[in-house]
Parts: sequence; C-alpha cells; structure tokens
Amino acid sequence: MNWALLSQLVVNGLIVGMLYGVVAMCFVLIYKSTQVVNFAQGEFLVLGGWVCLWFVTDMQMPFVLAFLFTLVFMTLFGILLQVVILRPLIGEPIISVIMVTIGLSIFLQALMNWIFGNSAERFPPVFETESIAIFGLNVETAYIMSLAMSVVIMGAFYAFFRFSKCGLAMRATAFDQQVAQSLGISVKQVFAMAWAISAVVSGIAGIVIGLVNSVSSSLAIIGIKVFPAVILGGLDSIIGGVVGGIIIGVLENLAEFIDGQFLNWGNLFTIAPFYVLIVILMIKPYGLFGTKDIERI
Amino acid sequence: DSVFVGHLVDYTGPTGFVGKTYGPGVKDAIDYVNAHGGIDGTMIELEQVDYAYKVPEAIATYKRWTSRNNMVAMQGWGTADTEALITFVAKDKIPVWSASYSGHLTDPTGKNPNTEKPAPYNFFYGPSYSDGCRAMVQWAADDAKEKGIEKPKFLHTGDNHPYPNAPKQACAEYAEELGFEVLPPVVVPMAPGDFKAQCLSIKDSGANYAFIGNLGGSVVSLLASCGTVGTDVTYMANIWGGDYKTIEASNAQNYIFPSASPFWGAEAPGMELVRKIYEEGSSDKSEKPTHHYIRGICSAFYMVEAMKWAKANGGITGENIKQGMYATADWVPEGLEGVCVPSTWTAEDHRGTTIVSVNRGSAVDGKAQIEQIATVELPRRDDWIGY
Amino acid sequence: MLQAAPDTDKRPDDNSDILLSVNNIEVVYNEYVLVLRGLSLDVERGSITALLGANGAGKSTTLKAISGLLKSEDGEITRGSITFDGRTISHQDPERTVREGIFQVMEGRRIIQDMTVLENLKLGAFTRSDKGIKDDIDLVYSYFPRLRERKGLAGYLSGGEQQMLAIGRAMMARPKLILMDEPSMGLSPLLVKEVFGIIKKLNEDFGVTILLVEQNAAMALNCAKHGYIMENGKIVLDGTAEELRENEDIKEFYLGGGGERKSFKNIKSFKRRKRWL
Amino acid sequence: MLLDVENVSLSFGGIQALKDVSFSVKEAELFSIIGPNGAGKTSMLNCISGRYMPDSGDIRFKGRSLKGLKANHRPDIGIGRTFQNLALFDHMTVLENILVGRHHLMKNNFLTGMLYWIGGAQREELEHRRAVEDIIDFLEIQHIRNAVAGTLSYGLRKRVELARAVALRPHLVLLDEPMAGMNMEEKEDMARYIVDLNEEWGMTVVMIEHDMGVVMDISHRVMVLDFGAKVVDGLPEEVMENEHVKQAYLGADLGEAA
Amino acid sequence: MATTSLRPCGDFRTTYKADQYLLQTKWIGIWTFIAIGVLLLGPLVLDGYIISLLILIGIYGIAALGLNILVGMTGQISLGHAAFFGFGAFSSAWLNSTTGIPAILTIPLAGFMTTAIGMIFGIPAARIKGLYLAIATLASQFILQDFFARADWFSGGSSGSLADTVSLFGFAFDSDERYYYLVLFWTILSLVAVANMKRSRDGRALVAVRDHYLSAEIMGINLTKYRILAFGVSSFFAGLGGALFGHYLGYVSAEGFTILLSIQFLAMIIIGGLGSVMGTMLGAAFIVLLPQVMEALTSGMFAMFPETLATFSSGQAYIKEMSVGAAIILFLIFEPEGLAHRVKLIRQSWKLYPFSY
Ligand SMILES: Nc1ncnc2c1ncn2[C@@H]1O[C@H](COP(=O)(O)OP(=O)(O)OP(=O)(O)O)[C@@H](O)[C@H]1O
Ligand SMILES: Nc1ncnc2c1ncn2[C@@H]1O[C@H](COP(=O)(O)OP(=O)(O)OP(=O)(O)O)[C@@H](O)[C@H]1O
Ligand SMILES: [Mg+2]
Ligand SMILES: [Mg+2]
Repeated sequence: MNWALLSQLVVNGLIVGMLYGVVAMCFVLIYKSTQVVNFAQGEFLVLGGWVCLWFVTDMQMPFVLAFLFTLVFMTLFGILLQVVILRPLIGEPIISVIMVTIGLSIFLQALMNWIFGNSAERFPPVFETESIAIFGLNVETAYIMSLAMSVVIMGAFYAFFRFSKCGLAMRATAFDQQVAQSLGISVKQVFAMAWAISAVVSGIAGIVIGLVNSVSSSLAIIGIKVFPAVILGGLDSIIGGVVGGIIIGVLENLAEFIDGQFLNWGNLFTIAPFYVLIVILMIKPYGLFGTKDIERI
Repeated sequence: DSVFVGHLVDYTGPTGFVGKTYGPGVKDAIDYVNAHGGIDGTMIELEQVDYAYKVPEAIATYKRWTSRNNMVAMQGWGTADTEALITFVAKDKIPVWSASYSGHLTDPTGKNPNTEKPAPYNFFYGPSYSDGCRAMVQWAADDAKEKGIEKPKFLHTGDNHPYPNAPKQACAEYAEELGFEVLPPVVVPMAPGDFKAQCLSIKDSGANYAFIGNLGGSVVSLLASCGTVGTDVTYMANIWGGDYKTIEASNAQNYIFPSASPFWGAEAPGMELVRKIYEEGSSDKSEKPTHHYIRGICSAFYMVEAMKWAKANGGITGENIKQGMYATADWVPEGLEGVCVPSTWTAEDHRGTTIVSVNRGSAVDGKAQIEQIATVELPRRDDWIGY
Repeated sequence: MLQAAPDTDKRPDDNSDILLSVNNIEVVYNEYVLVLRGLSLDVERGSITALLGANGAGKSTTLKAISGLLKSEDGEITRGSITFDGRTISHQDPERTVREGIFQVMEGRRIIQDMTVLENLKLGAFTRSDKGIKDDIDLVYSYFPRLRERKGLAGYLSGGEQQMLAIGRAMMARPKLILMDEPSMGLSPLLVKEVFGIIKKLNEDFGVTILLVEQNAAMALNCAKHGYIMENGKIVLDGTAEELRENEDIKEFYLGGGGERKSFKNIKSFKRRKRWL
Repeated sequence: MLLDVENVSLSFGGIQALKDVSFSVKEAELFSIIGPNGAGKTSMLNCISGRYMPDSGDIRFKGRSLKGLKANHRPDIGIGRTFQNLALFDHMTVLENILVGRHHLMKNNFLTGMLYWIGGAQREELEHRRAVEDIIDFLEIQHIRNAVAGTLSYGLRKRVELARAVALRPHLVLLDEPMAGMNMEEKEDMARYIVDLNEEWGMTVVMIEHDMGVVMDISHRVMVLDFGAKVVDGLPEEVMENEHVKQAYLGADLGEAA
Repeated sequence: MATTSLRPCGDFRTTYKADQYLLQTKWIGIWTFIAIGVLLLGPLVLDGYIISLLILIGIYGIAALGLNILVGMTGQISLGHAAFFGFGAFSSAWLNSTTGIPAILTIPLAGFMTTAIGMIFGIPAARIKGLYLAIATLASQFILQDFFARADWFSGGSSGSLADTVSLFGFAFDSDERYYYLVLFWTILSLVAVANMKRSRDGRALVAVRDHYLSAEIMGINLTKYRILAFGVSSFFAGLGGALFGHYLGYVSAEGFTILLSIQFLAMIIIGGLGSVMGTMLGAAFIVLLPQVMEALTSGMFAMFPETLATFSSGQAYIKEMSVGAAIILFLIFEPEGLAHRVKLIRQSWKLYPFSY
C-alpha cells in the first residue's frame, strides 16, 4: 500500500473537486431558478477563458484587470443571452429550453473555434510561482485562487437564497412560472439574473481551468463531466453542488489509485464516478442534499 | 476537362486541433496543381466539406459525391469517417487517402490473422500508428542504452478509444522484443482536464518511457499536469500528438515525437515548392503551419501523381489510380525531394513508408524548439502488415 | 394595527365610478378553441361583484384574461379590451398588472408547494415594500390558526389548509382589486362563513374591490353588491344582488329551489336545463 | 361488513393525522366522512387506497387484511377512488383517461398491443371502449369525450375523475369532495350520479364532502373526524345533533345547508 | 365546448372501431398510402445521395422512435441512447459472425439483445426520477462505450468489426437502392407498431405514468414495471436501428456512438414533437438534413459572392456549424412544441375553415 501516493491523490482530488464544485454551482443556480439544465455550461467556461486570455495577450492587460473585465463581459453576455434567446421561451416546455441550450453550445463552440482558433493557448505566467507543494504534491497556484473564490461564491449564494427576496422569487419561478407571475414576480428579470450570475461564475471557473490546462475549445467537455457532481449533491442544492464536486474529484483520484495499484483495469478514472453515482442515487434518489418532490394527493 | 475529388475535413469538431492544420495542406496543394496545369491539363475539382467528426454527415457527403459528382478519389480525415467508409470505398472502387494511420488500414488483402479486415482502397502517407510507436520504442531502446538503464520500463497512455488504442498492442509486443518491461497502460481521457492523478500513477509506476496515444487538448493537459507533478519520464507521442503548438501550449520539455517530413522553416530541396504552395494557397497565414500541413501536401501529391499515371494508362478512374499507387517504388513526388519520405505501396502491402524521423521538442520561454535527433527505419515484417 | 392602503380610504358607498371594465372580449385557446364570445362586465370601485356560471362557462378564463395569466396557457384575447383605472391592461404582462394592483386568487389553490407556509405568505406581499407585512402575517394567522402550527412544506397541507393559505396570500398582497376564483372551495361550513367574513372585511375595512367567482351562490349574492351570470362565454344576466336573489331561475339553478329546497335524494328524474340562450 | 377500519393511526413527523380511528362500512352503503379541514379525512382515504400505510391498526376489506397490499393491486380487489386535488392525466383525452381505469381489467401488453390486429388487442380495446362509453353516457360527458383533460374546467375535471374511478369497476368507491367547485344545479346532478352508482350499480360509496345539504340528504351513515380522531358516527340526523360537531364544524347555527 | 374535440366537421363515426382507426380520417388514410407508394417508387427516380439520406433518416428515425417511447411517452429523459444504438450494431455483427445466423435475422435479434441490456440499465428508474435519472443514464453511455473499446471478442476493439451484407433467399441487399427497401420495411413496421402501442393498454399506461404517476398507481399501474419496461422497449428500437446501421456500413467501429449522438437523438424527438410518432420521423429528417442544407447554403453563398465574403472564406466551415446551432435555437423559439404540434394546428385550421374557430 503506497500511502504517500494515496495521500497525494486525495489532496489532488479535494482541490480539483473544489473546482468541479464551482462549475456545479453554475448548474444549480440555473436549475434552481428555471428548472433548466444548461448544456452550454462548458462553452460558458471556455468563453470566459478565451476572453480573459484575449485581454491579457492581445490587450496587454495585467491579469487582475483582465479578470475583472472578463467578469463584466460575462455579465453582459448572460443578460444578452436571456433577452435574445431565453425570454421568448418563457412558459414553454422545459425540455425545449434544455434543447435550446444544446443548440447554443453548438453555436458557441463553432463561433469560438472561429474567433479564437481550434488549438490550445497558454496563459503567460500569472503567478510568480506556477505551483506550490501541499503534502508533497505540487498544485497549480490557480487552484488555490479558485479555492478561495469558491468559498466566497458559495457563501454569497447561500445567503442570497436564504435571505433575499430575489432568492424566494427565483424558487417560486422554478416551481411554477404562472404562479410566480400571479404574485407579481417578473419571470424575465429572474431569468436574466440567474443567467447573468451563472455566466459570471462560469467565467471565473473558466479562467482557472484555462490557467491550468491552457485554453482550448475541447475544455467544454468539463460542462458534461460535472453532471455527476451536480446530481450527487442534489440538483437544487448549492452546498450539494460543491460537496458533490469534491466527492467526484476524490472519487476519480481514488479510482485512479485502485486502478493503477491493483486492478490495472484501465479507465476506472472516468467510469467509477458513474457507478458510485448510480449506487448513491439508488439509496438517496434526490442526491445528498436535493429536496425531494412532494408526493401528496 | 476535370475530375472530382472529395475532401473531408474536421475544423469545427473534436479533432479540429490538428484538422485545422492538415486540411489546408491538402487544399493548397491541389489548388497549386490546378494553377500549374493540373494533371496534364485535367483540372482537379476539389470539394472540401467539414463533417465535424460526425459519422452520418461523412456518409451522406460521401454518397453525394459518388452519386452526383462521380468522384474518382477522396482525401479523408479521421478514424471515425475512414472506418465507416472502408466497405463503401472498396465497393465503389474509390481510393482514399486518409489522415487516419491505423495499422489495419495497411492490409489490402486481409491476410493478417490479427485483423482479417481487408481495406483494399485505403491509403495514407506516413508511418502507420503502430510503426510510429514502434519507431519511438526502438529509439527509446538506444536511448536507454546510452543512459545505462539495463531494463527500461515502457507504458502506453491514452483513452480507451479506437484511435489511441490502435498502436497499443503492436507497440507493446515490439517493446517486449526489445527487452523493455511493459507496464500496464494508463488510461487518459481524450477530453482535456486535470490529469495530475494519471501523472502521479505514471510517476509511481517508475516508467522511463511513456507513449502518448491521444492528441490535441488532452495531450496538452497531460503534459502540463505531469510538468506540475514533476515526473522524470520521457514522453513519446503519436504523430498527431507532436507539433510546436502542443509543445508551446503545454510548455513541454524533452518531448519526443515522430514525423514524416521536415518542419516548417527547415532546409530541404523540396521545401522550395512547399513554401510556394503555402504562399499561393488560400489558408490563413496568421500562424505558421505545422508538419501536418506538409504531410497534407505529400498526401495530395501522391494522389496527383497516381492520377497522372492513371491518365497515361487508360484514364483517371478509381481502379487506375489505385494501380498508379503501385507503379513506382521508393517513390518521391517530383519537386518534393527531401520533403516526402520515399514510399512504396504494393497490392499486398499498403505501408507506404516505415522510415520515421524522431524529434525532440522543448518549450523555451513560450517558444517551441524542435530538433531531429534520429531516423529509424523499421523492417517491413510480414507479421506487421495490417497491425 | 393596520393602515389602509392609500387612495382606498373612501367609504364603499359614496363612490360609484368604474374601477375595472371588460368590454366585449373574445378569448381563444391554442389558436382554435373559442371560449369567451364577447363578454363585458364592469366592476365598481370599492364594491364586491359576483360572477356566477356553470362549469365550463368561462369564469376562470375571464379572470385570467383580466390578470393576464392566459398567456402561459396559450390563451389570448383576440377582440375587445380591458381597462383598469382608466388604463388599458389587456395584453400586458401579468406581473405588471399585479404591480398596478390586481391580484388573482387562482382556482385550485396553486400555492408554492415546496416552500413553507411563511414563505408563501411573504411571497404574497412580494410587490409590497411597506412595514405592514409583519402585522398582516399575524392577521392571517389570527384568521387561520391552523396555518401557524403547520411548520413543514405547504405541499403537505390538507386541501382546505392550502385553500386558507391561498386566501391568506391574497390578504398579504393588499391590492386595489382582488379576483377571487372559488375561495370557499373545499372549506368546512364553518370556514366558508369565515372566508366570506374576510371578504367583507377586506372590502369594507381596507377598501379592496373584489370580483368574486363563486359556486356557493347563496353566500356570494349575500355579500355582493352586484352580480353577473354567464353561460358559454357570454354574460346572460346581470343586476344588483337583490334582483338576482329574487330571480326565479337563479333560485332554481344556483340557490337550490325556491323556499324549501327539495332533497338531493329525490332528484331522480332528468331536469330540463334552463338556458338563457 | 365490506370494509373494517380498526384503530388506524398515522402520523407525519410531528403531526398526528389519524389517532386510532375505527369504523366499518356495510355492503351497498353510502357512507360519508365529514370534519374540519385538516381533520384527516383524505389521509383516511389514502390509507384505504394504499397511498399511505397506517403506522398501526389494520384495514380489512371483504374480511381480508390490506396490510402490505400495494396500492396498484387494490383495484384488483375492488377499491377505486377520486382525488381532492385533481389528479387526471392532463395530456390525455377524456376517453383515454377513463380507459386507463380499465387497465387492470385488460390483458393485452406491449407485444400484443403493437400487433394490435393479431392477438386480440383490438377486440379487447373495443370491448372496454364500449364499457367506457356507457360510463360516459351515464355521467353525461359525451361532448368532451375527445377533449384533452388538462384543458377542461375544474368542475368538468371532477366529473371525469368520477368516470375514471367508476371505470375501475370497484365494489368500494372512495370520493374525496366530489362536489367541490360546483353550483347548485351541478351538485344536484352529481348527487344523482352518486345515488345511482350506489343504488343501481350497487357500489359501496365512501364520500368526503363539505356540503352538509348533500351529506344529510344522500348518505346512509356519517362519520365525523376532528384532529385525526373520530368524534361520532351514525345516522346523519344524530350526527348533526352532536354538540362538538356543531361547534367545531358547522359553527353556531346548525344543520343549515352550506 | 365541442370545439375542444379534435374532430373535423362532416366526419361522423358510426362505430367505436371506426373511431379507433390508426388513420383518423379518410384523407389521412389516402395521403398515407400515396406517401408509401411514392417511397416505394423512390429508388427508380431518386439518385444515390437522396436514397442514402432517406436510409439514414429511416435508421435514425427508428432509433429515435424508441427514445420517444422513453422520453416522450414515459417522461424519462435518456442521455445514453447512442450507446444502445451502438450495442445493437455490434450485437448483430457479432451474432452473425459467431453463430452464423443470417444477418436478416440477427437484425431483429440484436434488437432483443439490446432490450435486455436496456432493461438492466433501466433498473435505476425503479427509484430515480426526472433529471436525476437523465444523468444516471449518462452512466450507461460511458460504461457501454468503455465496454465497446474493451471487449475485443464482441466489438473487435480498436479495429472494429465487419458486418455482413444482408441477404434474403440469395437476394443480397448490397446496393443502397436495395438496402433502402429493407430500411423502409423496418421503418414502416416500427411506425405502425408504436402507433398501435400508443392506442392500446400499455401505451396508455406509459403516458399515465408520465402525466401523474401517483394516481396512475392508484389506477392499478405498476410503476416500477412500466418504468423499466419503457427502457426495454425503447432499447429494442435503438438496437434495431443500430443493427440496420451496422449492416448498412458493413463495418462497425466504436467511434461515433458517443454522447454527441445521444444528444442528437434527443434533438430529433424534441424538434419532432415529444410523444408523437410521425413527429419523430420529421425530427430525424430535420437533424439529418440540416447540416446538408446548411452545407449547400453556405457553399452556395460563398460561390455566389466570392469577393464580398472573401474575408470570411476561412470561416465557411464555422459559419455552417454556427447556422446549424442557430437553426435549432430559432426553430425551438418559434415552435417550442415541435413539428408535430405545428402540423396539428395546421390541420385544425383547415378543418374549421372558413370559420377560424
Ligand atoms: N388551456 C386551455 N385550452 C383549451 N381550452 C381550455 C383551456 N382552459 C379552459 N379551456 C376551456 O374553456 C372553457 C372554460 O373554462 P373555465 O375554466 O374558464 O370554466 P369555468 O367557468 O372556470 O368552469 P369551473 O366553474 O368548472 O371552473 C372550458 O370549456 C374549458 O374546456
Ligand atoms: N404527507 C404528509 N406529510 C405531512 N403532513 C401531512 C401529510 N398528509 C397530510 N398531512 C397533514 O395531516 C393533516 C390531515 O390532512 P388531510 O388531508 O387528511 O386533511 P383533510 O381532512 O382531508 O382536510 P381537508 O378537508 O382540508 O381536505 C393535515 O394537517 C396535513 O397537514
Ligand atoms: Mg373555474
Ligand atoms: Mg382532504
């Protein structure tokens, strides 16, 4: 039993999982307020990455400034999206809206390939130390940044849904748009807000992922990779998203460990999370923190 | 008059990373040929279609070409479309030059017991994936001797998909032959992500040489992650996994990868023509081409010369072009001396070349520096046909 | 403890101006089902107006047309107009209409099941920003003590409890005009009286105008000032509550027979359905 | 006795929805349950129809204990019901909705269904279609036969629900507030249907209803629940005399039809 | 209120039998037979390109039909349909090559093999619902994909496996024209079968489970049984389609049965109209034709005004792909309920013509 390796893998899992968690939160936010699963999530991430990279390399901005500009851009992007595409779909079948996000991902994917190119591009060094050692494992500095951020974002979201009137409005909209309207809630505004916030958070995550992996369109797959995380935590639970992310992160790494050390079966890294996912769902059908729907007649 | 050639490319799909650099090579080359008299007067009508790596689109497009444009030959792209079309092209007698170099495409008669799947009309320029990997291993063997490692360890990394798996078994067997200890493969997803976990496994396994079966973003992520983790393993790539873009994006060090042509900017008699093709070509000049671009040119030129032969010997038809491919041995298209490796195709053996040049690349403050460090010539072993 | 909402502190009787008027509207569902065939009605400021009619007559549709909630059911107003306080509100977004002071109590409870009772009440006051909210919650609880005890999700409430919550939500909103769709549905006799008490109170003390759709015609006509009877998407009869209470047909079909009603048990034979058209 | 409920208790977290309630319903009886809102009436029906399993106590139907009998097997032994909050299949037509009621009486499955003409699916469908049409005629909903249930008005949906319950061909039919949202005239119709079901079709009826007029007139016996506990049961007149009922349910002036 | 009935005026039925006809009105019947006739004559007039498109539409249509049973009728979203499609393709090839059963038979057999697999992967549906289930089906996608790459004995691993040409009594379906008839046969069969299922007991049960599973249970429907069976039935058509696909290509490779295809299947049924049989076919046609049309449009545009578009010439491929995405978005904005819904409304309006309501 190789404890050193195991511990390193676990640490890695925790840290990478935290990032999954951030992306998961973007899903949850959209779902919580519109019941839509956003298949274009991955593209949102990549967009954030590309835009920030563009500010840094082509606009020669210092990273921090570029970072902020990216967030502004993503906000506008989110709102634009809602106004142009999602507003006409208010009150339409959810599944159609989900399909639209799929169309959107095709569109964005192609657009970004065109504008930013198909190949991967590396951020110029942002932190003076590219990586730092934790328990003997070198970890990209960017992750530490994301770690801090995700904690902040999580707190903010939590408070937002717990205490603010908007939080209530969003949940009401998610439950039944017609009822929400009858209470004077502007479904449009709720959607706009949800998509804007989600886009911003995606932007942050995208930048981190870009810093670590270099920005490339194929990173969009992460959008689908976090599905298990989201479900595991419970579709409508912010905290759940993060916990789910961490669990999946650690799982992947443990799977890799077991695979590499004992089974040599290959590919457990990708598959294991899904097996576990199914098992957990069989025990807790609404994930770890998801609210179960009311079965009363 | 003119003949029709279809050209499948993937610019927008998952393999766009390299597709975007190979496709233009083919197109520019054909445009150049047309601009300079075509095939002794016969123009080549090339239609380029981006099928985004989607099989049904590839099929539909192929059918359109065969039924509407009576296509005589085709320039294909990836594993997905090439394999989906194997039986069609054989039936329709349409030679295809794919950019998928899977070993089993090199067996036109299907006599290899391992595969028994004939691919009579499939051609490609360059070493098969298996041979590419074998060459890497052979180089590694010498390298290990120099370094004085007496039983070097080798492992294969890559996703569990046809493309990365193609050379897996063949390469492992050869490594055993050469006295490597072959470790169980490490699976790395084809989609990029954080691969520190895999890097830790590789590091822990104590491998000296790791073969990278993936391409594009995935390779970038792997090299980057392993760079962070800090493994002292020599990474050796598949031919599509190694180019200056990958090296620069991943900030790789001492990255070994094969090639079947000089790199952009290298000096060789044939590079003159390559440069002309590039300048006259329509591809965007924003970034400098990779060696995939040059391989695209070679692939196109072999087809063109086979067509020339066919025209001289009873007309440009699929069958004749196929025969044209067998006409010359140690064949270098005219004007591309020193660019395309001398190749030989026969009716039993579609391994064009088994000569592989081995390169080492490192990113020095963001710019890739690549040097050729060896040339490996593999024996044309019969048991290696088609696999 | 409760300050009346502004501009509604007049006595209900001394104002005879029209708050809401629906002029000859036509409503079509999914582009082919014609439901309202030129319906018109007026609601006097500060009054209670009852709207009665058989199942499927189009009462709920009428209310939805006023509040603008038709859209989300592929319904649309193809003809006619609706004016509220002199402003035309047909075709305008429902949330806007609510902000302008029309609140609908929808048919079939429609409370937000995965929220607590309290959250539901808070949402009732979504458009309000004044301080009164806390007190009003207590007011609602004082009317429906059951609700205070129910701490879980509203979805688990009993049918009647949900109905109470729906009404409570309307009390929280404090609009100019409340559209009530069958408020007494599924309530025990005791609570039915209670609810009509509330309706009166809202109207008299807080000057809220009320358009009341109710199957319990007796009760409705008791507290209403004016009444409309509709059939197949049209108004077929209207007048003051007294007039209607005296009308023979109304007696027979809505109030249940004349003086002493015949037992439900003995209604064996088919009854000729009186129709006004 | 057709139905015996013996000391049934049921609680949800803190809330005691039912405190050992016992009562029994005779064959061919028309039995009403009344009580304040939240008294536990619907919960009682849910226990009988298998939606909830009682925490303690037992329910016997035709002498056979229903313990552990899944809800979806209860139609087979002859229990059918309607729901207080509409529970129709909103995207099906009225006809299909009612046909679903025949589900447990039909044999054809995916395979024979797909073959339809071969293997008798068609014959069976037509038989049951006939049965359903009788119910449609009986409840006078011919005109909406092909309407999509979700688009119907509240009162009409209630009626379709009754039709669906009748289609189960139950011995015991449980009706949860069948007359909510109906005007006097329609209540009279509804009352007629229920009485006919009971007298002509010989069904035993357990009905929850808040309209005292109807309850008094048509039910043979009445049970009153309050706070989950049984207050009284007996003939309608007796029950109406009960002080507790007057106070907690009817409110001061008694017996008056709501 | 007769307006809510979907019957055209002047079309009275005298028997319940007549009322349950598959082809609701005389005219629909006539048109259907005309359509089938045209399709039968197709190969005589149409060129190979169109034929191959029709073949693809048929094959994907069959598979999508299966998905529509699962998603449209039962309300269980599946993101793993492509995997079952692939499984069908491999099973048929495998059965045929190992047992020597003629391909014409292995095609339906593959359907049944896939049914078994589908039901195994459907077991979670016993407890999991909605989007949770949807993501759980992602698992089947990845697990099966992994299996294809791993199981050389079954799928030929990285070098794929050969699928024989189908032949019946010595008549080989070896050309597109011939294969077209095989596909047409199975397509029509599947359409009729599903249409029949929809109007019989179990079809209704599925829809009931989707619309209101609580009351469905009280009405005597065994939820678990139907939820899992739905997976089985849907997988059958996936497998059937896959098998036809495999033998059409003659060569099956694990490439191309990815999540992307699964999503495309979803697109087909959503665009076609959830729960609608004919709609599924329209949706399949939409998705198969869209890229072709866009290709033609874009290349046509660039051919027409080369100089004005010169600046974009490098972007042609991207513009095409973008317009595919845009087309899907726009379509759903204007027709969120799918093609079937639009067709229905059009039928309504001309039935009630000249009185619009
Ligand atoms: N979404 C819809 N689509 C199509 N038709 C509809 C829709 N909603 C209602 N209808 C039809 O409109 C007519 C009137 O419905 P409405 O709900 O307004 O009646 P109502 O007067 O409220 O009846 P009730 O007293 O039973 O509630 C009914 O015939 C109904 O079938
Ligand atoms: N699933 C559940 N979870 C939690 N509490 C429940 C549940 N079902 C019922 N209750 C509670 O049990 C009590 C009885 O509910 P029930 O629906 O039986 O009342 P009821 O007699 O039908 O009232 P009504 O006449 O208003 O329909 C209610 O207070 C309700 O809040
Ligand atoms: Mg109504
Ligand atoms: Mg109840």
